[in-house]
Amino acid sequence: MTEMVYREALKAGIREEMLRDERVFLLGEDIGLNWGGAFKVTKGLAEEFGVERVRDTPISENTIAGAAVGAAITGMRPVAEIMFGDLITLAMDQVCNQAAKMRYMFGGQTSVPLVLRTVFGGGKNIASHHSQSLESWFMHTPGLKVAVPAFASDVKGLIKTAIRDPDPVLFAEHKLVYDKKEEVPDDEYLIPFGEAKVRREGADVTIWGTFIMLHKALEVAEELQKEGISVEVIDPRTLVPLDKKTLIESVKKTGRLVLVTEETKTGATTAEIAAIVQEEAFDWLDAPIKRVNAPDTPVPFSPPLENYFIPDNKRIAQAVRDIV
Amino acid sequence: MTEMVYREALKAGIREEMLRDERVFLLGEDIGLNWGGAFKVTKGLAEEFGVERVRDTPISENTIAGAAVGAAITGMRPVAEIMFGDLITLAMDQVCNQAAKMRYMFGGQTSVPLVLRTVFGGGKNIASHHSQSLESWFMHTPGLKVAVPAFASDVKGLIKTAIRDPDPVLFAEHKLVYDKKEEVPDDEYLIPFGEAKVRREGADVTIWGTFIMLHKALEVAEELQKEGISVEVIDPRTLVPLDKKTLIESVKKTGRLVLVTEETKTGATTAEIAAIVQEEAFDWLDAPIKRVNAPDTPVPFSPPLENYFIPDNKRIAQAVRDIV
Amino acid sequence: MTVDKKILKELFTRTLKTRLFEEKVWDLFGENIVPGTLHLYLGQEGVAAGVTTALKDSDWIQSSHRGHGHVVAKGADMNAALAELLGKKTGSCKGKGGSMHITQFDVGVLGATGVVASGLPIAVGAALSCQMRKTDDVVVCFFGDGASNNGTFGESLNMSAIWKLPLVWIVENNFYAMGTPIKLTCPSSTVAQRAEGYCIPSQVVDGNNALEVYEATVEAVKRAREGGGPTLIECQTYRMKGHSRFDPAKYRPQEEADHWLSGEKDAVNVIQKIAIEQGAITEKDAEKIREKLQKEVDKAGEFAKKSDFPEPEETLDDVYAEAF
Amino acid sequence: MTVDKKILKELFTRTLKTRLFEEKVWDLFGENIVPGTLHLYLGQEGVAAGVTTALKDSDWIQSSHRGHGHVVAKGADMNAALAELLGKKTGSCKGKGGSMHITQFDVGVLGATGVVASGLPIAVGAALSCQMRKTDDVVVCFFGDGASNNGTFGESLNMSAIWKLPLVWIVENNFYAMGTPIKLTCPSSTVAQRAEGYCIPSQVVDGNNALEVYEATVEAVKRAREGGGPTLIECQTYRMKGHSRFDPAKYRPQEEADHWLSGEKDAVNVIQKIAIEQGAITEKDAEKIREKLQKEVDKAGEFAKKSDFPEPEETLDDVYAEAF
Ligand SMILES: Cc1ncc(C[n+]2csc(CCOP(=O)(O)OP(=O)(O)O)c2C)c(N)n1
Ligand SMILES: Cc1ncc(C[n+]2csc(CCOP(=O)(O)OP(=O)(O)O)c2C)c(N)n1
Ligand SMILES: [Mg+2]
Ligand SMILES: [Mg+2]
Repeated sequence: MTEMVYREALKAGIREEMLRDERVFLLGEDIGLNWGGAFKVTKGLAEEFGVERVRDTPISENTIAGAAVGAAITGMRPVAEIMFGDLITLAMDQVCNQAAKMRYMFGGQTSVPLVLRTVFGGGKNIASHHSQSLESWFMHTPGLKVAVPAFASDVKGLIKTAIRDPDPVLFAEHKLVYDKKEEVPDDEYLIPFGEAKVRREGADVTIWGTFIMLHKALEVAEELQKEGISVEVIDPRTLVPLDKKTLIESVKKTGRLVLVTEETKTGATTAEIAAIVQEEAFDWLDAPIKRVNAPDTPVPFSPPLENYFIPDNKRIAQAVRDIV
Repeated sequence: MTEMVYREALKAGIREEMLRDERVFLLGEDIGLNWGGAFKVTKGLAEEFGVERVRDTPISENTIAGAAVGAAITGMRPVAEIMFGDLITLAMDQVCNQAAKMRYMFGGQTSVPLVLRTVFGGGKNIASHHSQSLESWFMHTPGLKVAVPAFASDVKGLIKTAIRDPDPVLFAEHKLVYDKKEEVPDDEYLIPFGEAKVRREGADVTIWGTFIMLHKALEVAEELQKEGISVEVIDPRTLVPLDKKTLIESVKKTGRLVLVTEETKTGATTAEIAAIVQEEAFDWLDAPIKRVNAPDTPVPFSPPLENYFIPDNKRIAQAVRDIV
Repeated sequence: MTVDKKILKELFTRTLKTRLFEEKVWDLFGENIVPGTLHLYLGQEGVAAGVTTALKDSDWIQSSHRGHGHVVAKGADMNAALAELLGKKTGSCKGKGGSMHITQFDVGVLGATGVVASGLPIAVGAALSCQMRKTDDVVVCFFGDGASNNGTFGESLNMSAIWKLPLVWIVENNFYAMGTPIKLTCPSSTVAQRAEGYCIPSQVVDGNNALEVYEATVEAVKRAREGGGPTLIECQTYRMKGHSRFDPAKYRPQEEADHWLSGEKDAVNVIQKIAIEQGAITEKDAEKIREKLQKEVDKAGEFAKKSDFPEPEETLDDVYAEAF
Repeated sequence: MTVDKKILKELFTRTLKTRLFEEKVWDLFGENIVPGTLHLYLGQEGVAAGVTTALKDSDWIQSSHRGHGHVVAKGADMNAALAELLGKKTGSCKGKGGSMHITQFDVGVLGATGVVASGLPIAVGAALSCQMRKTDDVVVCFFGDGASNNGTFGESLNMSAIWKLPLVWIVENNFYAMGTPIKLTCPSSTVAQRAEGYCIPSQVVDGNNALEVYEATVEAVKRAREGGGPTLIECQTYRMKGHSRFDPAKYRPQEEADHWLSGEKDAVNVIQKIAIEQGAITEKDAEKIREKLQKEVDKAGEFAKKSDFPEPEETLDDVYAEAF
């Protein structure tokens, strides 16, 4: 085990796969020599693997994603990067109509083994075009898998699984988790998709969430423990496939559920989770499922506004208190 | 009152607004002289208003949407058409990052009074790239309003409201409702956004749905009446703003809810509705909320497959029976 | 260029085969057993035949929404192709794709796509893959005049140029995008003019002359294989029918249609005349070839008709490599 | 072209004003009171000054992510501009936009945008609006060399050409997109070469020479106003600082940087020298102008600093014209 930040664990996973399989290559804007990725995830990889395999591209999001598709179906294992999740808006056709649907609409004639890395989330005061959390769009796109690693120890195992997966994976990161530290195994390990992780066990209420909200939820759980409230915290790790079982079992145990993500509320992934749980654990629910999300607004720039926008510990704690 | 099909009612609404306000103009692919729109909604309007105001464009979805934005913020009232809803994937930046966010990120300096018309849904055997129902993406985009007219009598009043609205409206149509007939008022009328319509009153169970599924739900309600099950059917008419009140009141009356749309299930608008209702009417629910949707697959081509994909009366009826 | 007689015979054969295939499709359509819509390749056969004759088996082609001709000319199993159009289980896409997604991966077709211009980025990726894997395969990408107005055009041409990809861009300029004449949407007299902006060499040829198309493609393919980068070839041609299933194409000026649809301009006649004149075949050979091909096509038609539809539950297959 | 002395003075003034504004921003940044990131306009002032001096008040400009200079040169209220950068309530966007969305609608700025190349479609729509409303206003759209690789570039140039829109395309070619040198992403030696594909006249000028920029713009604006359609002007220039907040721009060859960042090439020096040589101002005038502007800028800085942050709840305002 070595303690490292998420960014380094992610890079280590990519690097191991590049060493293992020469078909793996990276493409994206400013991922290479001069920059190493806007969040420095790929820093040093161009130096190690060359600019062919760590390929800077023009500012052409739809063609970056489409090129990944074309490379994937002809024998390569592309890992494409869209610099900010907000910019996938420019690549939605290639991601959602082509990558996601190709296996299906061609009747299984081809696999589309690509990874599309991008980063969501606010907290950096970079306003409406660089701070969104759009993962629910992709959860609603059959054919895609969606990974949402929130911890350094997970991200390495998940990126490796993503790269080996025969299906297209939207690999979503979050700006504020890049610097989160954790012990990460030194030996090779893969984390299977569709297996949630119980990050903390508890008896009174379950919190399910993603990304930075999980880190906050764990802090809140700690606080609430002092008030005698025992909180279980579940990290889905992938949204597609979704581990319903772990969640439902937890809810059957606690009878109460709080869902926490940074997405704007209406139509967020938390809506789907709420719908599933009331469907499958109706009789076990002792209170309405609470959703804690950002309000239905674009992401504002100014710090006091963005701080208000992003759910904080207080709001999470309040939601728990509301139903226990 | 005149009986007419949805397509004609929609055209009549657009035409009235074009006569009323010379700032209103249409742009899109093949909407003009030679074709009149892929679904003939705009047929005849170029002849009446000229090719300047009913403007054929190149195949440039993102720039069609963006041009509507630019025109809207400088004094025009554009009604842009994206020929198939699936193709909005190419225009997501302009729709979701620009149109939807401009008022907000510029601190209220501008309105963006545009309408983006498009059409969702299957049933025409035109496969994965021409049959999707993507409305939940837009419901999840703060700043947009989303209209989902399903009946001829509504579509005219809603398109007129949409055109006069100071905010960007995603005006979603459905391929199979274009030919649905209804009595439509002859006099000018506007239907306010955010007001659902109870299409049928009932006591035992509420069905909430959109588009062609509402037509099916009404048939199912008729059938079930014979079995002694009294079904209330609610048409939201707009998803944003959403009329929660009518729905919650209905659920408080019936205690049971079935949600029916043609979207693929995971992350559909029905997830949001389920989440809201369990939040706000938890104590009134006598059974889990049922969701009837398409399976999580792309839309297949072959008729037996597409028929299986699209929820039918049987599945809707079964969902009702499951919970009453 | 002196062209081998075998090649001339092959050009004639492929042109004719493509024609007969499409005539069969048209007949089946007349029998009302082709679900959905159709974009017939009738009239443009010289392009597919000329291009594919210049390729080797392991070269790839990327098709468009008007793809029947491309796959047939590249060597598709016609049974599977026709069965696909009828939505049968024996179709190359198991009935999931239909006309707009008709694809046979094993003969080097990367895919047909319903989204205009969406094939270009995929072709970029496939060509990049050919280059990175150090094969000497090339990729040919077919698209229409209308497609050249979409954003992916510039992005993809550019990327192919900067990376000197082994790629040949084939614009099938049939002077219309649906009902919109190219004059309304393209300021230059050729599409080829746009290639210069990306320093891509280009050529305009008569698309109804398979030999001209072939010769231009041979040169382009040679350049591509030798590392000289992409070429754009504009093949001017014309649709024999309307854009799609129900389009009578009344918007076309009589004189223009008469010119293009004359016997003299007919792609089959043109290459037959050349092949005979250059002594590659006799009138009698031509007849024999026609008879043989017609039999094949008829047999394929029978096969397709007799084949079963897929089982409804097959809707759920092929979304991912493994179901979950 | 003989240029009026008043104009020369104005060019000098605007160039200097833009410079001083940006220096102030740099200072405030040094004080660590500018939230988020920054794309400084330092070095490129000649472009904004030259272009905007050729416009009348009611003409529009569309800005980019590097927008401070554009808005200031177009006549922005500097108080509101600086306050916006600090996220203050008194900012032109009430603190919701910040650096990437700095916009002042009332002086003719359509918007600054965080999505590279997303302004082009909006400019198309605004120019269409100017044309349809029969004003004689023109629209100028600023974007970078990197932006010209995005799909909207071709789409928007084409649309502007076919409709002969009153539009001037200004490419600010600073030879880099973030850390990526243009040589890696653009096969031609100028971006202007791409305009020919759309039959748009173009010109390459020294962007550090406000007079050259002005003269080219005057000609382009004249053509646009007279119905002659769009023009593209490539202004070659250079960033004084790195791409954004924390970029030291070490990837730039020393020689190249030395050349562009020399006193001789400096935009302020260049236009000051010309203005003095042509007798438009004296050294002393220049000093006086500088003092006056510096005072204005300082005052704006004070204003911005003293202004309050918005109240957290303002996060919820301005999503729609009316809350619901
Ligand atoms: C991105 C996109 N926009 C619009 C359509 C609807 N559509 C289908 S084919 C077509 C015309 C295409 O014209 P062109 O590229 O010239 O090909 P052709 O049909 O002439 O072969 C259009 C507009 C589509 N399928 N995809
Ligand atoms: C569509 C899009 N892709 C990527 C980015 C990230 N990004 C911001 S600025 C920039 C470089 C833009 O280069 P250029 O257009 O030359 O403008 P410059 O910064 O040089 O002024 C990039 C890649 C973005 N904001 N939008
Ligand atoms: Mg065409
Ligand atoms: Mg640049």
